[in-house]
Amino acid sequence: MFKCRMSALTAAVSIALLSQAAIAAEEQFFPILSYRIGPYGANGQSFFGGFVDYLNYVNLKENGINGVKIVWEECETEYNNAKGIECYERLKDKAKVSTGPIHTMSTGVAYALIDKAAEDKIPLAMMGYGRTDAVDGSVFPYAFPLVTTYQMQASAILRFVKEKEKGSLEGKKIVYLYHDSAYGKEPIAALQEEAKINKFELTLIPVAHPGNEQGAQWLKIRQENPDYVVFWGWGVMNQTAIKAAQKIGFSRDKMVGSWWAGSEEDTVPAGDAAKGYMSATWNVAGKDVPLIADIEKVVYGAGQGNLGDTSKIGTILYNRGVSAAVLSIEAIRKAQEKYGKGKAMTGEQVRWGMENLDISDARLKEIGATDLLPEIKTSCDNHEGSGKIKIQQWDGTQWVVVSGWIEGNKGLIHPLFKASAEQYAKEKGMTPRDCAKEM
Amino acid sequence: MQFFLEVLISGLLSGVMYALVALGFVLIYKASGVFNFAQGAMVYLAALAVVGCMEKGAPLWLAIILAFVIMTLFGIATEKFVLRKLVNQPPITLFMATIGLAFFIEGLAPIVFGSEPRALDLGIVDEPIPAILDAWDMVISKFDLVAAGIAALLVTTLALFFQYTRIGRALRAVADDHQAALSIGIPLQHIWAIVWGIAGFVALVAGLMWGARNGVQFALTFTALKALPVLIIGGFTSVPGAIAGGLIIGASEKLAEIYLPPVMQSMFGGNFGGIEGWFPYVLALFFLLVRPEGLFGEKHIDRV
Amino acid sequence: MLYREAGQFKTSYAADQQLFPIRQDRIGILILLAVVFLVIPGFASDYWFSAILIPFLIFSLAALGLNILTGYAGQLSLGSAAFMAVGAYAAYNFQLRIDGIPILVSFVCAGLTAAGAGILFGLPSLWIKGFYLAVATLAAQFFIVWCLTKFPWLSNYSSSGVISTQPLIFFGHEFTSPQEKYLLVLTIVAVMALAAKNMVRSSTGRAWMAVRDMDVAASVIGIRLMPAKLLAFAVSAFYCGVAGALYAFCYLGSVEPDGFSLDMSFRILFMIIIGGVGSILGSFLGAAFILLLPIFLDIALPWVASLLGLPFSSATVSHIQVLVFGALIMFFLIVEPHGLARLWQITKEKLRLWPFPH
Amino acid sequence: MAASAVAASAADSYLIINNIEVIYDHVILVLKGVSLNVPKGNIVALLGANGAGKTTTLKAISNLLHAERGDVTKGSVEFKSQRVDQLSPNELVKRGVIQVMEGRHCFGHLTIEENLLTGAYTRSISRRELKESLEKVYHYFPRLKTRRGSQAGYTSGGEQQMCVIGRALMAKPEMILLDEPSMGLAPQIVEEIFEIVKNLNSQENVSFLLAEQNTMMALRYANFGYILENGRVVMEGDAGNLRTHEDVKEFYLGISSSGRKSFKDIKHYRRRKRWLS
Repeated sequence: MFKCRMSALTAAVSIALLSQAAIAAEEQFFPILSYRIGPYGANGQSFFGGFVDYLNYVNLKENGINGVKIVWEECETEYNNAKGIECYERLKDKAKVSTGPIHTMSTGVAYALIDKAAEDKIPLAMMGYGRTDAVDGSVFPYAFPLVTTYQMQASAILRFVKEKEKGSLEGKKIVYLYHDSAYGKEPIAALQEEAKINKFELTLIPVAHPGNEQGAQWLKIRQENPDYVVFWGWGVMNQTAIKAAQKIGFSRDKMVGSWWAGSEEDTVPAGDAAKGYMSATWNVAGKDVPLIADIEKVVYGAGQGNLGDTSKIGTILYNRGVSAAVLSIEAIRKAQEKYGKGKAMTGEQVRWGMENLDISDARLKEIGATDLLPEIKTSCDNHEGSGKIKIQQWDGTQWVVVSGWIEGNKGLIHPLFKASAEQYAKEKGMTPRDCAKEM
Repeated sequence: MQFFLEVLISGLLSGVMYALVALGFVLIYKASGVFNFAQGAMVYLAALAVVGCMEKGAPLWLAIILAFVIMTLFGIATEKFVLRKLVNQPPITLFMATIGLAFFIEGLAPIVFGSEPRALDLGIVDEPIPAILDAWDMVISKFDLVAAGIAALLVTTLALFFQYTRIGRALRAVADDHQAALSIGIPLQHIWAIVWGIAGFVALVAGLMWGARNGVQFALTFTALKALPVLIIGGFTSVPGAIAGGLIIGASEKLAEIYLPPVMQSMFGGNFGGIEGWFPYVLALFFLLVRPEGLFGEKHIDRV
Repeated sequence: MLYREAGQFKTSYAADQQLFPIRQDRIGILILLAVVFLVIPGFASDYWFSAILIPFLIFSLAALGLNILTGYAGQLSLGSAAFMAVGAYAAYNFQLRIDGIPILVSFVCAGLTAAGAGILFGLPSLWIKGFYLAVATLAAQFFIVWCLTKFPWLSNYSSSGVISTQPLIFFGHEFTSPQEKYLLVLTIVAVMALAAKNMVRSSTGRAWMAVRDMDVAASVIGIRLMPAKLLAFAVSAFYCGVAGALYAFCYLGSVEPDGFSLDMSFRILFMIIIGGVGSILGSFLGAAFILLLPIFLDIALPWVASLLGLPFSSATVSHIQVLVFGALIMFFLIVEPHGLARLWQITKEKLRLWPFPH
Repeated sequence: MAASAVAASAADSYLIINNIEVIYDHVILVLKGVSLNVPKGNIVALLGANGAGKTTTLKAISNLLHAERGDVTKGSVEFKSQRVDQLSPNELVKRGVIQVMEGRHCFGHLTIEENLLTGAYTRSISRRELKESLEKVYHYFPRLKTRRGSQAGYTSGGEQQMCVIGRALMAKPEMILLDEPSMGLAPQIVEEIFEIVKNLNSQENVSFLLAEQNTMMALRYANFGYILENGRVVMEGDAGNLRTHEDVKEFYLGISSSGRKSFKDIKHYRRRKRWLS
């Protein structure tokens, strides 16, 4: 009976809370599955801080999207798949009325949501994480691995390294050091293909979760003595790797990390050891981006900032959060162009917007977001939209961009996605859309 | 062979780091029979307290003293508000309470000191010592040697303290039998406050070392996971055992990570790296086969 | 006087041996079953089904499994999540590789596979006990998850190691709606809970309890320790395995090995300790408490913060949640170290006397 | 004359337990008003069957009840004319009252000598004094000296019993609450232990409150005895008197002058006794 009382109590409270915040007709709702605690909490705080700040910014600056106010509700997922589902289910009912795309910043949660979200017609954005073969929109209409996937990123990193080596990787040794999980394993196939084409020697070294001890791996690297280490880490694994590289005397400017291994959260704790370390990114850091400076002025000026610690404004992950929000808002704008300006958009409509994004440099400049994102053009058979990255380097105090936009080898990578998506469709017994008929 | 030695030495040195965390477990278990799962969280709290105080402008030495005070107060508060109320409960209940305590710390510490990952600079660079590098082409880090020295000092002091002092004996007596200790006039509360204070100090040392090594952040709580197999091998109640266990785990885990995957690969195909997560536990199991109470642990005395 | 046993005489041995010997208990159970099978499906929303009720039932089942091992047989284990993982991946593979195998058969086979793993990792219990054993079961936790990551065959060579479960088809009917899934899970859990209740009062159950209370003494009175302990591990892992299969098929839909983390094992352990070690009912109460408390805090805290006008950032609110969660666990342990089930027992004692206390 | 009267009254007001009531867990009433008096330098025996409340009485005096969720709800305990019922065990030991618990609670993983040393915890004394105290204990318990280096958990029951008494001696007590020293020991060992108790009493002037089931043995060594029944004192008197008292012989010693009585009579008798008290 106690159980009943407990659940009755929770029910009463949740009903009270839910009904209290019922959404008015012309408000654009954003379900936000964020995480701010746990091992990756610091990363989540920056990212979702930026995300929410931009939504607020649009409200304050332009009074919403063409007059449609943005409202949102957050739910803490703790980077935990089961909690992510609970959060999704909790926010789902509201999201059925109108919704922005869901960003989870967690591959695990994204995976768990792919089928559900498609069923509920809620678009799922996976910017730089998640299920990469969802690039094939014919099989995954509601999932968008926007900007760049791991495979494209890995390929682009190799292209950068190749340029540095004066155009050839032949005979070089490259070690791929990765977090032994879905995240770290995804790019392996792409790397192996690249190794065949570019004739370099690839060594794979996995690191067990959480990766706070990498002595053995780095001794192995010392023994191999590679020309480069391509590095796919997350959380504490990043600092540890940088420190461990220092410990064996491996030069940090021969290390290139993925974009989840290239934020202030990764380099600052490593101290001086991080100097010279490079990583991929699709967004620049700093407040030089006009939009970021303006957000600080407008949102924090109005005392509505989401971050407790304002020093995070302008960090890589904060700016990435802003860029995720920019994409989401742009998708809604696009959708409004088709389905009616000044109206709240449903998930279905936003999905169309996301599939037909066309953000040029000119548009980015207009928003003040130059270099916050590469140009993006999505379509039914390309949910990625860009495939470009920049390389940045840590100078001891901040990230400095050291390259232009580099695109991965699309011709090599995208067929891999296609094949994988087809297999998925077969397993699930579904018929893909015909992309030729879309638009 | 030379590479083997290098791996072995590096393993032994990282084993010392595990031992530092394991030591905190041993202390509390020895004196109160509580398997304190919050030790990892305490390491996190201690390291956070240091960097938190430094951010407020305190120099390193002052920050360390302040952190020590904080840890001691925290230990006393834990005793007063939690453990005292759970006297005579079964060990599993106490264990559970310490997991609750771990959550509590993980929530509280970032609120007070901030959750940003930060660097902790103790002024010892974690770089290979050039002389050794030149002479034998081996990388041995100065930082690791310092850590080893500190650990050795700490363990010796603690072992002597437990064996030969009045308080040390009382601590062991309390661990054996709360009631009897009470009956001969040992004030449990003081004893436990002392133990938690010492455990807090050990957590502080571990927090400083680990924090300087990997940065100060939430993941410091994971250090506990590395300490558990150390405990099994060394025995839950032995201070020197913690060091011995740490060395064994550290060395064997590194050697296994280097030499085992190629063997497995030739057997099954595929890449089998990343075995560090489970290898220490399986190794610990094999040790238990031979000695069910760890290498140095006290025998469980069973009289029916 | 509502809960009065007086006047209920047992006239046959069979009557004395019933699962619920007291009439009020029987009525209570029937009402409860009626409510959960008939009333709730009519009222609950999708959110309640798929985010609360289904995970609640699944975790209750896992907690039940652990409670059999820890509460009845006295063997502490921190590997429950790993056995769930075995169940989940086994069920997936049975479905994948054996054409036309009914889903329930897959679940049973998944449970049996997990039971096998349970026996394997239960072997150390023959020579170690207490916290040593607990830490040893961590070997199961890490090793199993690692195996699932490392052998791509198990996840049908998916590049990420994540598996997506097959549709739930049973006698040609596909369970798709949360409501149907709820009823499926509920049926399985109810049957297994009754089976557990029956088992723990059988001679096996008595042997387990003897082992728990003092294994040396138990062996002296002729209980064979090895079969008793290993059986406890097997049964416990079976329950966890089925729970894992349900977790994958009826709850998440896609799982990765890392999802079955140590953290999850701890949560299951929490459930039985908060709920009541050595109590079937306690497993359910504990699961409800541990699952609902964070959700409740998640909803209530931001609300309280905004109501009081506290200037907390979202991060701080999230941290406070963890803090309160930890504090409440300690609080509950202090107030009632024997768990919620004991509270319920005390209530029953009072009801027995009510309204005339002595 | 006057001097001896003062001495007598001082002896009278040595350890006085005044009508105490003890409740466990806020529900179970275990002691229902027990009053005792231990004069200085005496051995007083507390007798009674299992569950009569002997141990609870001792724990109520030594304040070890709290750890078992028990509470003294009524009455007072005075030692040397001062209330001691609210003191912590630590304070009480410092004042000279120490309990030796039933069931030989040795610190199993400590050596015999370490066990003894912990006994001196409450006394801040020099190494030399500690050594002297140790020698004194070894003087009374020569067996302990031969086993000084062994882990207490592996010594025999008798040695463990000696160890805990010796450990209590290390605190330099004036008053020892000795709970069931004969439990589970061979008669010969019991005899040996009681002899030592007697010696301690006469040579070290330590008073004893002795809870025992072994009535015969206890009464042989004690000066005075109380008999507890169901949380109440049902009989008291000189050890010699009690030993020869018909009822005691009947019910506690199993010796009867008029043949074996039926169980029904005993029940009746006990009920009457309880009612009367």
